Amino acid sequence: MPEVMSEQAEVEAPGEPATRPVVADIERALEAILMVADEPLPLVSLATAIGAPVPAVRQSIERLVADYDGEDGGPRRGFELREVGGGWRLYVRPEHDAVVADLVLTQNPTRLSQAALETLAVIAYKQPISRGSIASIRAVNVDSVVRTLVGRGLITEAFTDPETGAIHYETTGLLLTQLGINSLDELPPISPLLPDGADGFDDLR
Amino acid sequence: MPEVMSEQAEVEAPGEPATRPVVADIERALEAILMVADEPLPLVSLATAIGAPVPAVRQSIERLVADYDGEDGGPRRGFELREVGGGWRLYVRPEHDAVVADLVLTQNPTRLSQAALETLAVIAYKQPISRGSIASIRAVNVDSVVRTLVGRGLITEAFTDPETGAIHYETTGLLLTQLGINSLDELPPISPLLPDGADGFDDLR
Amino acid sequence: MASTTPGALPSLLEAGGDDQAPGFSLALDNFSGPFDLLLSLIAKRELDITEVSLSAVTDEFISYLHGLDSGGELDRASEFLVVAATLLDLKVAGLLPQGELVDEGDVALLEARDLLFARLLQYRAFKEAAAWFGEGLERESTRHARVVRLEERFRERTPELVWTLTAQDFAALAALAFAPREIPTVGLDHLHAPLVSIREQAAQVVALLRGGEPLTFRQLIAGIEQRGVVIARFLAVLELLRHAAISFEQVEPLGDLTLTWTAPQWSDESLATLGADYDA
Repeated sequence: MPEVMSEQAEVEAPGEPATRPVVADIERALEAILMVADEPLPLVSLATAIGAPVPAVRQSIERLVADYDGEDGGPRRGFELREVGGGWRLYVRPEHDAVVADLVLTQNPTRLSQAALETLAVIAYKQPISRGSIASIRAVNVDSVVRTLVGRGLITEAFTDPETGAIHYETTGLLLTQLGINSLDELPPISPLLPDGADGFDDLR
Repeated sequence: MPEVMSEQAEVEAPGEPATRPVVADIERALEAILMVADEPLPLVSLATAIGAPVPAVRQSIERLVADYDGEDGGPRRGFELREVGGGWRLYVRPEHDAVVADLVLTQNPTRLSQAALETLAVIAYKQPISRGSIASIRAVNVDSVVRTLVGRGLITEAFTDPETGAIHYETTGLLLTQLGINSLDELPPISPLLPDGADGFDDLR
Repeated sequence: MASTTPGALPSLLEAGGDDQAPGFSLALDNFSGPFDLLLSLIAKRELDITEVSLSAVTDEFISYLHGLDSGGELDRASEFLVVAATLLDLKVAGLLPQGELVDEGDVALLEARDLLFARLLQYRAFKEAAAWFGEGLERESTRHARVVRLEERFRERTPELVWTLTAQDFAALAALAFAPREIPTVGLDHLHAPLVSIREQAAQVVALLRGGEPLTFRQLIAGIEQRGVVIARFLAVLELLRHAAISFEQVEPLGDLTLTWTAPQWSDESLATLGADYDA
């Protein structure tokens, strides 16, 4: 759909299949879908749902973000479109969080303990990793902490080592969402903090 | 939002406390609230939530309706603000129903996943039960599965613990119908795993 | 091997424990301040580990423990144990003689010490990262995403559920869901490295060498990954040497050790007393 790029995209070129959505339609259809989505929707899912090519959907998403941010001459909306946990989702803009919190009954889960946070960090940077390996880095037993993290949906069982039977854990999309980041690439770099990279530490076991 | 300032006069009388939100602020706060509102919200609730007088809120709602309908020079949004049953809520605009219905269809397969079935079984045998308790028995995060089961009408919210705020779930008549039984008493016993286990499992947390 | 040049240390380490509530702090002869700072200084080698009196640290820690009453503080207390154990290891390595790198042993020692420094750094790194995770989770917990019940008209259009389970199937599913997936145990592996018996390892060495071709030590430990087993096997070789059951040959310094079975007579009783010195 090359016309998508131009301003005239809303006018369909002759011969174009009538069913193919035009730019403005894509944005409006995205708005409709985002209204009912209850989890972050990846570009591909959005594109599939609307029946539009991914690049066009990406462009439309960008325009919507700018639109809601008030960069198109309209108002800066009370909501915003964010890319979090690998997908796009509508959020209340932070300055209105307080007003909304009073109204919406949200159950904030209890805060994670320091031990749980540190274990989470180890898993995030060294996944997939077994409980034994976590324990040897943390130098404490991590069984109950790992169970807590699994129960919170922040980590999940990735696979079981066929030889040792050790379950290896990895982080979930929910963790990304709850951290407000889009992918593991957005974790702060930690390798400079680990002098010899990850390999050397395995020897410590 | 300088252009809005001039219209401020419509609401704010001279000498009004400066803390009272101005028109544009009311609209943005309303957008924020409507973004997360599950049920249609009456004007009075909206006014209470943002601490603005009802007439001002009514006016702002009207402007938002016009805004989303594209009557302010902006696009006609994929969603609309409608008054239903005495309250206001954001809905998908009907012309996008088809796209949204497709998405809903793909997100709701005709069969429940194994995870959903097991969670349903846990709820059936231990109801009323909170999501936290389900999660600790299943050792996974069950938020989205519980949402699916509620959406399917197989479980429903029984009550909210006044102390913890935790919602407790119970199964519905639909589950009994699906299982071909008349009451929960007819669920086959799953002893000896369960009888004295009820307490034991809680300890696993 | 891990090298911890001070210049490579990230500024994060210098933050010490500022971000945390005041925790365990120390007043030693040559150091006074929060425990975290002590760690940073040692990690940066601005304070010689050998000059820190661990017994004084421990005394202060114990009196600190007496004043604790909340879970959060206990969290920090258990953390201290982890670091203290590492410090102790470090100190042991630090006290051992340094100087010219004469033999493999010294090199190994230095490497071990670097590994311990690395471990301390790694510990600090994950601690810093944990703070980042904590902040992120905290920040995001106040955010509100749109999660609303599906509109009635869409709910009506969700496809009819295909239900094939009988009540019996359902009960079986429940039993499956309730069955503990693993027997909860408190692992103790982290407290002690698994015990390796020198005697058992000697038996292996005897079995490999007795009446066979000479083997190099490298061959004796082929395929063994656990460091403890390698060490135990080496000690077993030393013991067997002491009992004159084997002889060894090393053609060049740092070259392969070739071991030959020499004992004219050998009984399993000899094996039974072997390594007794190492029994605790």
